[in-house]
Amino acid sequence: MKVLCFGIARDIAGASEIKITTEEVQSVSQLRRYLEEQFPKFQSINQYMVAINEAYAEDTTEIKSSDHIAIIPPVSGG
Amino acid sequence: MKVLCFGIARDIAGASEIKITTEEVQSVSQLRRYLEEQFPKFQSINQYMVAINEAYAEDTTEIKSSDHIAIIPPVSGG
Amino acid sequence: MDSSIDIQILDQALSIDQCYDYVIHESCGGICLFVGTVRNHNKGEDVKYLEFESYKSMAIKEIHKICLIAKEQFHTQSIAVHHRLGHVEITEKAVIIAVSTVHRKNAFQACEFIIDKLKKTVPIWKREFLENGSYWVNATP
Amino acid sequence: MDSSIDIQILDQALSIDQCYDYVIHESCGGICLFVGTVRNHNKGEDVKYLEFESYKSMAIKEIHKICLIAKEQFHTQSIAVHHRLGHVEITEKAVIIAVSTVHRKNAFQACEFIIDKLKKTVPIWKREFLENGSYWVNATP
Repeated sequence: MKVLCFGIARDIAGASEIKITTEEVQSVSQLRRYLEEQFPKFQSINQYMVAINEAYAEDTTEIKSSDHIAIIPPVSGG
Repeated sequence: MKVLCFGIARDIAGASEIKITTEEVQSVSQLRRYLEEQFPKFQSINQYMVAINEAYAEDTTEIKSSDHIAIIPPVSGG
Repeated sequence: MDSSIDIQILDQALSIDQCYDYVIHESCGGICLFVGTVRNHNKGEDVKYLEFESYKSMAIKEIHKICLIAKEQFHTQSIAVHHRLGHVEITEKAVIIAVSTVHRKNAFQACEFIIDKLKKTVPIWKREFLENGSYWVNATP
Repeated sequence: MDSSIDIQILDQALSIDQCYDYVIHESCGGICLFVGTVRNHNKGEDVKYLEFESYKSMAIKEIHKICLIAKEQFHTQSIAVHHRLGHVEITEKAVIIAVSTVHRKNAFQACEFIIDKLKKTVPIWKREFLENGSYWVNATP
């Protein structure tokens, strides 16, 4: 499972894409837990969102390994 | 006394400037009465304003023969 | 005239760039522009073209009054108002209003305030030319 | 994508003319443009320049969603939204939004609606470079 990281999430993860191999991540909330364990700094930033296949997902949304997944920290365009 | 005429007022007066020689016109309301007698079509247009020295005047405003006077029919810029 | 306000009433085509360049400022995060263009229809009639005339010296004073109120009320940095005169074709620009502010909400409010007031009080007149004849807009009941 | 909506996320300087030319239409009397520019200060700090990055494919989809709501709600004729990426200097354009409508009030409302929503939901991130270091705007408490 690949996860795109943008903005401060890229700085925290140290890469624009991270690979997750564990079977434990099957929902957005499980992804959040995984990220916050691997990279504790995710707990100190403002609320981030998760996008599945280029749309915002809920915490309960299930994740398949074929999905396009991205960490969306607070946006600041415009 | 010279009076500038714009838009439909110019069409009605038949000129962009009219000269008023009578002593009777000493206020805006007297000017209105004069215009509506000389050019009855002024009664059939929408409410027009009178400007004295490039500012909107009240009906009670006095007019001196040295003033810059203009008929301001309903505006439609923009 | 206030040095942060640029008012022009022009016989030639209006330039958005010129208005934009006037108002752009390093302290400002937002610029709102309104461009009034000539529509091909009005009140169910096909419009061929327009002609604008103005009482130019008074029009500039009246626009200036409006801009001073906008500056006070919406904390504008700079304002440009350019209005076209003479023969204007469909889709050509009749008026451009550009406003810069530190915060964008004020830019929208000031720009809309200025165009609303301009249409009510500034001595500029529009004659619409239709298929059969022409008339002064707003002049008759 | 809706044929009356033009969305671009670009590495080079944005063009007001290009946005204006996209939305101009003979049936429309009003065009509202918003231009977001880079300010030299934010929260009391001097800003040197910015860098924008985006999740481009998703950003285009999110902007498109916003434009479809604006079209429905404010009866827009055409909408252009161009957003800058990469290194952007003070006074350069970060975003341009252009909206044409038959009646001007809708153009103002649609334009403001789009920039307000864009700043809340579109995956684009701004890093501000100050005298001493840089930070991602909105990222930390």
